Amino acid sequence: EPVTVFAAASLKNALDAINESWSQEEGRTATISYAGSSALARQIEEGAPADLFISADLDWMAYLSERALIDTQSERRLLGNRIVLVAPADATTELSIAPGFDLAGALGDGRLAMANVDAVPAGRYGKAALETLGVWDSVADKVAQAENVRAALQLVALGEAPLGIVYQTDATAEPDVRVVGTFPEDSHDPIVYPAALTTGGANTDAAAFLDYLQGGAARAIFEEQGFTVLAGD
Amino acid sequence: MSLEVALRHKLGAFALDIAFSSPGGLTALFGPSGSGKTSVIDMIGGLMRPESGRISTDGRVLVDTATDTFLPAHKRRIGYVFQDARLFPHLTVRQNLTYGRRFVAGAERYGDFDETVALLGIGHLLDRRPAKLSGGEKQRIAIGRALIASPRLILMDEPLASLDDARKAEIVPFIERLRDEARVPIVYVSHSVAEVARLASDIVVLDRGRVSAAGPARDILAGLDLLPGAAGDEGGSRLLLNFARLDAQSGLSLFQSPAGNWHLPPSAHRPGDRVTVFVKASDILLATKPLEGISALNVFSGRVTALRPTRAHEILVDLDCNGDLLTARITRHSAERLGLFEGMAVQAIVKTVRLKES
Amino acid sequence: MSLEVALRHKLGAFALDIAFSSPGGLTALFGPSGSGKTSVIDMIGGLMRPESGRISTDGRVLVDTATDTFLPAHKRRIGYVFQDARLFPHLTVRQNLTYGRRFVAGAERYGDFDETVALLGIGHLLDRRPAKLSGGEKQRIAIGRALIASPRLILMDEPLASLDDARKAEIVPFIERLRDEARVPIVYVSHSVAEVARLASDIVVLDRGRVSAAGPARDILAGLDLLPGAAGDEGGSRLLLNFARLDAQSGLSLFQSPAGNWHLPPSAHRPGDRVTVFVKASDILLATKPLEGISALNVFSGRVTALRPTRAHEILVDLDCNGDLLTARITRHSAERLGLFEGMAVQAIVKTVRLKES
Amino acid sequence: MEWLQLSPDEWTAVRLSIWVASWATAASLPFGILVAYALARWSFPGKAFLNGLVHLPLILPPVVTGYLLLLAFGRRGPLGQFFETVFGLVFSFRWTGAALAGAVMAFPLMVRAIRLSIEAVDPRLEQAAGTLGAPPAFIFATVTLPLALPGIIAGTILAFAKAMGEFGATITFVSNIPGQTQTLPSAIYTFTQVPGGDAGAMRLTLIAVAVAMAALVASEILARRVLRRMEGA
Amino acid sequence: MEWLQLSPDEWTAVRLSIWVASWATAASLPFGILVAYALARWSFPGKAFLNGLVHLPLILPPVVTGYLLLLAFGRRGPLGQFFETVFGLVFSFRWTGAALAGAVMAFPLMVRAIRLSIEAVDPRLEQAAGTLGAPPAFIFATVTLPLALPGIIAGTILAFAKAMGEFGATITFVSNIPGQTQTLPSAIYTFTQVPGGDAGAMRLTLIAVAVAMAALVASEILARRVLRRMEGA
Ligand SMILES: Nc1ncnc2c1ncn2[C@@H]1O[C@H](COP(=O)(O)OP(=O)(O)OP(=O)(O)O)[C@@H](O)[C@H]1O
Ligand SMILES: Nc1ncnc2c1ncn2[C@@H]1O[C@H](COP(=O)(O)OP(=O)(O)OP(=O)(O)O)[C@@H](O)[C@H]1O
Ligand SMILES: [Mg+2]
Ligand SMILES: [Mg+2]
Repeated sequence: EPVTVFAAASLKNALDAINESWSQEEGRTATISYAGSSALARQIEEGAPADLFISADLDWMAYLSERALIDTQSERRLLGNRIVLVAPADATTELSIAPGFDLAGALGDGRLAMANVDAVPAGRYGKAALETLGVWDSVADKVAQAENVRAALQLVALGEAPLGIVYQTDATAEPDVRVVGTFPEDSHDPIVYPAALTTGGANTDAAAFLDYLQGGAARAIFEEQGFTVLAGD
Repeated sequence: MSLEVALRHKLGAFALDIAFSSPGGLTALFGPSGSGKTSVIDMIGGLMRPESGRISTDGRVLVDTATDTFLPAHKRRIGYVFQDARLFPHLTVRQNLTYGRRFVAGAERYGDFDETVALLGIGHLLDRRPAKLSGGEKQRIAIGRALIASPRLILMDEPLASLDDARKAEIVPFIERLRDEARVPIVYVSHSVAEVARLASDIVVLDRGRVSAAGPARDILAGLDLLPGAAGDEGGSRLLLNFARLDAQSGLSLFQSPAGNWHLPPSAHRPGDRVTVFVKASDILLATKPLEGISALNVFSGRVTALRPTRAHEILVDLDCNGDLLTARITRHSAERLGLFEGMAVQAIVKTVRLKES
Repeated sequence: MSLEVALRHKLGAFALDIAFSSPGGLTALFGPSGSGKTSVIDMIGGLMRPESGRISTDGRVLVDTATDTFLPAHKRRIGYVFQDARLFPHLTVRQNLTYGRRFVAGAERYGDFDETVALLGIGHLLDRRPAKLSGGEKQRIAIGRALIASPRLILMDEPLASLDDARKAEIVPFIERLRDEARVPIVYVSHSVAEVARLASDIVVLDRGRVSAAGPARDILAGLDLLPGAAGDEGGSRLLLNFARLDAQSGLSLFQSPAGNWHLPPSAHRPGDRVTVFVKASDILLATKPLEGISALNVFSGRVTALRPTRAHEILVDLDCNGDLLTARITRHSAERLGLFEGMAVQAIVKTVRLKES
Repeated sequence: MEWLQLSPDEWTAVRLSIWVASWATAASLPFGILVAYALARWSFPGKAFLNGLVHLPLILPPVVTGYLLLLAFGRRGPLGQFFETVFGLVFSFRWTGAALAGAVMAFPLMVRAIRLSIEAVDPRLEQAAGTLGAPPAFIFATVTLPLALPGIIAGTILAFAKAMGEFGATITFVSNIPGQTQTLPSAIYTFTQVPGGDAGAMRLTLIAVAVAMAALVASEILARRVLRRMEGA
Repeated sequence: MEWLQLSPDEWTAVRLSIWVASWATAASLPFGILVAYALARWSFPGKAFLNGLVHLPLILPPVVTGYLLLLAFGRRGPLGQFFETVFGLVFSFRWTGAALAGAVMAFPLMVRAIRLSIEAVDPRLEQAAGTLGAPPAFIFATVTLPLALPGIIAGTILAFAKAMGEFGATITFVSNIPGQTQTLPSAIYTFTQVPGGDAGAMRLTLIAVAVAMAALVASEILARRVLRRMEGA
């Protein structure tokens, strides 16, 4: 019986690689269902056969924990990430991120591509950071909110938007964009990918997989993808 | 085998108010375009629901708005030959023909497939689909489809209008056989007096949604003036003849009736067979004295029983030829010239080539 | 005003191979169901493209497969009355009628709207839509629609088949006027010999996709045997008469021809007007000596020019009545009884009520 | 062409998609025909409501449809429980659920096409069949249905194509579990969510397009053959 | 009923959705009719290809369609540049882009419905019009089009409903800018992505449903009136 993992879609590359090495080392496998954190959380609420949930933000994990659908004992902060300001690779924009920096001026009549600032974690973190830096009000009207952070990245990569706010993990892997600057970690809530066993899950291998995720082999893969590994032995 | 119809219905500005009954046989619905013929048989067939009225055959109620009875079309066992053929375009001719057959218990079947196909001359079309058939071919298949379903009541809406004379001449006897042998009542819409005269046992004349005359064909056809417009040209009398023999020398069929001896085109009969002939009023020539050296073979002595003026220049002359009643149509001028009066003895002369059995 | 047609085309198992030319006037296409009549006029009308062949009117080439010429239907200025009416269901009757009018320059219009509507008796239908009209009403509108478009060539596919006799009697003279006055060539498909006899200036007889006879109506109608099947019953001769006067006393129209004096039903003419009458062969009674005291008013002396046996029991007798050529159909038995021979003097007798002008 | 080669998981997704879309189409066809017939030929109270209901999946964002399906047909949903106890049929997180989602999303398209072609069947032919003694159900099967066949084929294939492409409702309802509910579009989605996934997304998209196109071409040929048969010979 | 009250932003989204869907439908209708006619009545090389192309948006995941639109009609896309320089028409991040996305997504539905009803028009009536001297374009306008009207109405409203509900391609192509490209489905989507957003999503969903239903009912009434007119009196 493979372990069923519900994981945020942005973890696909890393988790697929880890899953492969886990099955090579231990002969056990995980079946991983990737989707948006919100969809996954709701599905677990409706009795989905998930053994392990890895969310892209803390809110949906909290949503499940309030409903006693996850084993709070097993919950841990697995990964961290950073948000960065990106521009198309061929752009010459130079901008240093600091309180009150002239983001609006750098945009001109262009758009700032972000993930949905109310709903999608990357968007929420970005909005919080800009608010902390005191520039949100000046650019609020110029934000193009994409469905998710990948779509925001795409807008910059195609040159539709001169600037965008995305995860570091996405930015470093995309040759068509250039990182203009990284937002200070204290300008927004910490970016955390929590993981936890579900209360409904019966597969005993799930805990083993969760442990494996925190092991050295997994760490190497996560870091290769640009994540900060928060939990570990 | 009777049919009782009483209907009232409004169609836009057109009001239908019809009542007639038929003792069976073939009832012709006759009347000008737009007089309501199709509407009436649609109601008999169950395709339209009259606003009020009652239709029954042999006591079986098909519709009665008073008791809110309405037998749906598929339970009526009618065979409807539509004015437009309405063949099923996705079925082959054969499938069209046999469509209704499966709903009839074997014992009640009378419309034989092979015979009907042969008669209608559609054997070579059986595997085709209707779309590209000619107008007359379609209509023949529509007739076949209705008959092969072995209905208990047949409705025909101008079934022969799109057929050529030769084909008509072949099909008419078939309809007659149906009327006489299968004992299925037939309601037959037609514009053609010749057809009606030949086929109808009863006639209902419609005019603007009302019955303007109804009764046995004999009476209606004799009362020529009842027929609207130019149809009057086609009126005449129907007589019953006894077959005597096929004359070897002349090649003609000899018949007898009270009026005398009749010569008709050759036909296969056994002595004693009775046939009807329809004698058109306009085909009868009158003479006040015996004639000699004329080509016409049928000459009967009779007595004038009535002189009925009809259109401005014409007159109908009713004759009693030893019990056979004939009506002739001649000009008033001739009547005056010959000095015709009621009771006068005259000769009625008809050419053999103008006579046909029916 | 001529029409030249030469066509070869295969339709499934049916092969069409037709050639005829018409000098204008009304050319009747006559033949049994499925003989290819509709296919031919579809090709003249531009609805079908022949595999090979050529069609031209007055030198204007409509189709010529040799030069790959194909004039599309809408450039042919044809008025096509279809076998099925094909009215536009979404347009009112009025809109249907005037549909083609806008494509005709004012100067070329001849089909007057009001006159056509009145003649066809469809004035009360103008604001309705076709779906619920009766079969005959639809057909009348289809005729009107084609005529009001003032075409330069009219194609009619059994236009009168669904009309009652009275209505036919009204429309036929209209078609005659069209033929004679508007000088529009008409190709007319019909099963009815009576119609063809009355209307056609030329006749093309089709049989299984081939022309079995073609020529001036007079010749074809006289050569009765050429007509297939029962159609032969309807054959006869056409004569040209001069109007003399309306006889006050008898109320009849008097005409003259070389044969003598003719009595016909009353009609409005001026002295000297020439009309044609069609005398059916089966309507002529022959006598070997002068007769007295008969109702028939038309008696002509003539001479037998030929005796032509036709079906088993009948014979055609060609007569020359002082230059007027008549053909009578009588039984062989009668011919023998009367001892008819070529050159013999006889009397030809016709009832007034059987005659009609055309 | 090496990049066109599929991994075993992707093959599974392709097979599953075709399987799911075929079931979605086949199982909803009888209902589609029934509803289309009712809308085309009957008048009854609530007809407008039924018509609206049928079109609902077209109007709602797929995510909402998926969520409503999750609520109704989930393990705890009233309809889900009904089907489980009565027919032993479980939708949640099974391929059956993916088929249900596809069927629901494709239903409006199917019904529209069939309805239009039933409306085009001349009722006088049905009358003619009635006079020949055929009861209504027989008329429906032998006259109405065959004459509406071109539209039924069109509607069915349209529905198949839609079910093949359906994603939003499916992933929301039954998640994205490889081998069970991961259809082609879900797999494509997953690829778009990670850096470097474009080639994979492209590959799967081409396959999806090829399958749906094959179905479309087949339907065209079929419909033309049916029409030609009716036109004669 | 207080929870039904809309915020000004939401009102804007409602108005914008209707506006965008109306334009999407109206502007694509002529093309829809043309393509439907070509598919129904002509045979030409590449017909199968055209048919496939039209159906593509139905088959592709909407996100892919949106991405392709972005590539083609974006600021740097070849078609985007063409329209900008020739017609001064900009799609990217404008409501015009949302309308374009809606139109493209709805196009297959529109074409299908119209095509079916054009195929149902008896060509012999068009022939009859030809014999009366009417040139092909006139025949099309006065015979084919009016007789296909019920299907055209159905197709148009179906397209409108689809355009109202379109989300994936729209947000990918033109993002989610309140007041400019934030349509009702985008707003609903936003609500579904945050814990506790259900009430908001429900409210907007009801409105979307109400608008689309109104359009559907109107189309039914219209189509029935057209049909009744043809049946006579
Ligand atoms: N596409 C086709 N394939 C095969 N046969 C065809 C096709 N079209 C017509 N036919 C046949 O060609 C013959 C001639 O048809 P057409 O309609 O011209 O006859 P018609 O003389 O007008 O007959 P009617 O008087 O019955 O209308 C018919 O036997 C018909 O079945
Ligand atoms: N739904 C309707 N609304 C208004 N008038 C109608 C309707 N249906 C039929 N009519 C009219 O009723 C009359 C009778 O029609 P019907 O079809 O019964 O005539 P018919 O005697 O069969 O004529 P035909 O010999 O021309 O076929 C016609 O004038 C027709 O226009
Ligand atoms: Mg009628
Ligand atoms: Mg014909």
